[in-house]
Amino acid sequence: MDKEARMDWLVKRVAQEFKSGDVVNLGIGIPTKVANALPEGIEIILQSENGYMGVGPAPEAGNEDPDTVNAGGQYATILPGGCCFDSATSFAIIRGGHVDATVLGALQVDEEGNLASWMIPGKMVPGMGGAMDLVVGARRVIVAMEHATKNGGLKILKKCDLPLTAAKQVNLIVTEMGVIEVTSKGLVLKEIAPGLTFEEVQACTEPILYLPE
Amino acid sequence: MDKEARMDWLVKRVAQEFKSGDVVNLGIGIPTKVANALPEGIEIILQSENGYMGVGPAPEAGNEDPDTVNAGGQYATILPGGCCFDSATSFAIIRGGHVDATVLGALQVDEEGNLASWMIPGKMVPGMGGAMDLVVGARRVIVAMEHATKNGGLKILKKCDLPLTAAKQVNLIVTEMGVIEVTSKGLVLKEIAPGLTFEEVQACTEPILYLPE
Amino acid sequence: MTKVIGVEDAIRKIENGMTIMVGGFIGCGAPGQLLEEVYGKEVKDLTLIANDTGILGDALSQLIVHRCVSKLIATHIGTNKETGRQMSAGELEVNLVPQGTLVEQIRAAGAGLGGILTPTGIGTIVEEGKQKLVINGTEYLLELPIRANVALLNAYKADKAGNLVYRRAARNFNPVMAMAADLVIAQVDHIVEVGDIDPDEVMTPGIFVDYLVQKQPRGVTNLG
Amino acid sequence: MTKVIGVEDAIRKIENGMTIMVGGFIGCGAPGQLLEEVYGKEVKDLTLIANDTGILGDALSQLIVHRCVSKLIATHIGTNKETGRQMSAGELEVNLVPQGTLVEQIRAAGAGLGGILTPTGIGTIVEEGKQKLVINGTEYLLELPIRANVALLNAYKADKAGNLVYRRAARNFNPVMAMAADLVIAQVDHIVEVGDIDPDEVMTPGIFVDYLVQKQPRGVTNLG
Repeated sequence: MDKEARMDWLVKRVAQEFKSGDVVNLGIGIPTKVANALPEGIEIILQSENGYMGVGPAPEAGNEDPDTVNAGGQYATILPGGCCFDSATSFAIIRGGHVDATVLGALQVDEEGNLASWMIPGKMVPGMGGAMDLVVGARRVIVAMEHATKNGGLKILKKCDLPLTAAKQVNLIVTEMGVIEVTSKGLVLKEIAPGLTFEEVQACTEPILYLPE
Repeated sequence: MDKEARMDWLVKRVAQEFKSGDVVNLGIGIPTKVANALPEGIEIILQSENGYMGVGPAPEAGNEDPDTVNAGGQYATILPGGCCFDSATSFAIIRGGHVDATVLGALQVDEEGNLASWMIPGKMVPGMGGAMDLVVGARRVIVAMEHATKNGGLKILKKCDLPLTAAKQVNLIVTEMGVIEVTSKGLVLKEIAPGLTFEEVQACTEPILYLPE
Repeated sequence: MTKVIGVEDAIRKIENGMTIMVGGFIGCGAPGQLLEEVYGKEVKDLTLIANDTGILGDALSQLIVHRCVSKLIATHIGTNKETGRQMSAGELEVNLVPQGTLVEQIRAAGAGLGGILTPTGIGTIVEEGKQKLVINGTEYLLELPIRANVALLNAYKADKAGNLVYRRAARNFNPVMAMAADLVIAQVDHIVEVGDIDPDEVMTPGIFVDYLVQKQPRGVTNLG
Repeated sequence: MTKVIGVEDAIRKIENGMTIMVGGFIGCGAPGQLLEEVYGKEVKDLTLIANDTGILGDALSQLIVHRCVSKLIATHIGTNKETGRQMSAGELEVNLVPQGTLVEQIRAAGAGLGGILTPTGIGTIVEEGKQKLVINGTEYLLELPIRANVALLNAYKADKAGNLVYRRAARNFNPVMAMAADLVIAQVDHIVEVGDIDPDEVMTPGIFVDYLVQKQPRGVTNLG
């Protein structure tokens, strides 16, 4: 598989993690693409933390509504059965455990499930936005990201060295190389992307990967 | 004045404490009557802690709406410009200092402004309802009550001996005998009801009453 | 997929010993028909969380009369004398809570907060046994979250996805309780199709609501 | 009595050195016309509380560009590079706060709470300098109320008594901020007579709102 096919595999693989009726928050970037890759028959409810439930596809050109944007500030739509609320309610939903899963990107993840995704000191400090609440509050935290940096630097580490978004909250890491579950015993490589070997995935991963029992 | 005229004086006197636009919560009983005794030209906004702003007069017979009741559970109306909200918002309004004045009855009030209004141990324990929040949250707490009990027992005391509703929150006490302000120096008898003397009011009041400076 | 079920199927999910929250304020906005089924089924040993225990004779009051409740958390019980009688006789454990505190405790549970600091109750018996914190020179009580196994609610309108709309003063505790229970059941006057309620009109997002029960029209009644 | 006034009269109430809250989320639901008047008037030394500082070019971003702000409390500044530049250069004090924490801090101020306990930020630099409490075995941060001198809001509809209705995702921080400032000014698309908004439709009670400014229709613009 080429790079594009691998990224496509990643997105489809994340989309298999849901059952119908799940309330899901998708982060910006790779996670956003998951909405279009759901298996036949699976319907999930997407939350947008800026204030509504039932995120639909981007509007057609000419139908943009300036009051209906997603958490990335892009024009969006609200599906039938969706509803709007204020930020206090939105984060009550998030922090209160009413979101079944959040899918977000990461700068680093480590074998304890620690996540760094919001700043690189002295270089990039955009702020955490809603990420810290999402990662603490969602019942399941799925990191969807490229396995390594563009320069080949490791992102799945023994210990994150960037400032954390949250401690010990990540449940699953899905990359273009495979699917890794964070367990109390360490990282378990549940699934390897087509065409790759265990050794190839391990070579791009700092902590020891375990095979499922 | 007979008893009825004195109670009428009490209600009218409380009604003089407001300016137009004030947000006021009126308790059950004597305080409720204040709404009908406002001076010409004064318009206040009444809050009902069960969930709306803009309490109007009781509905005419046949026009009762089971969804529109006041905090005493009686049929009520909502004036134009009124609005409904949930209990969390209602008590955010109350506790957050957005109510200019609350008028409520009392079992006992003392010279420190302590208030007992919600229970007589072993005898009457209805619960505090919203009273504790109202008394703590309203900018001004006005007690409107008969000066003494039906048996002539004192209600304005040096120290309340019934369980408190709140400590040191009462600002003004209006009875059929007069108007008493709670100050850091003690109780100041600001006004005496028509036909009474200072000594007559003092005789029905345990702590020393001061005259305004 | 619809969330509409029959009242018997809904109430069958309540087991003896559970903690239930009930919306309403002295009957207004209380889920009378759901409550009739609860005491009709003689569910026992419930912990009841509600603003009050109704007016003697109405549906909520009958939970007390039929001795379904062994523990009560409420703000006011003066409109149902039987509650006071059972409390005085030591038959019912009653915890009276200021109304603004109760609603914030329920909200805290629904919102994932570990607690809230309120000035209400300072200097009264409400503060007994509670942690006090001083913030900028003012004393506050730390009040902890309260949640339930089941919430029984009343709404005016719902779509089949569970989005709820309340009417007038019947809103009260209903929206907050919708967020703070494992299972949420609402009786509804008008159930409409998904898409028939404008997103801005919804007061309780459908994701909070598990089951809807169609409220049956009745003759004049005082049963909440 | 109407609360409608002109934009200049409204913004004249903001003085140098004040703390202001601004509703909106990356421009959506932000009070663009009020903000234009703020930076047009060159108000200085403001403490700004907002979800973000807009997208470089929009009205909120210009408060930063025009150096009206000396201190910022926000959740995300990535969409306005000038904010990051001023922060790195030591020209702007920035306090970054998790979004769910910020909105609860503002709500706490409006609701008279002394603070709230949140699990968000535990184990991160957000916890630095804050009190931690353990409730039932879980660690929480004590987060304190945040209020402002002035709140600048955007609403879709209002009656002359100040009751506000928001539209779609433009609601966001606006209703919470309405409760937590000494002076509340809202720009509104449609101002109607008292009685023209149903009591159940109101999202922010009029008692919170001091002044309404009629939003002027414009050509296509990206200014919030």
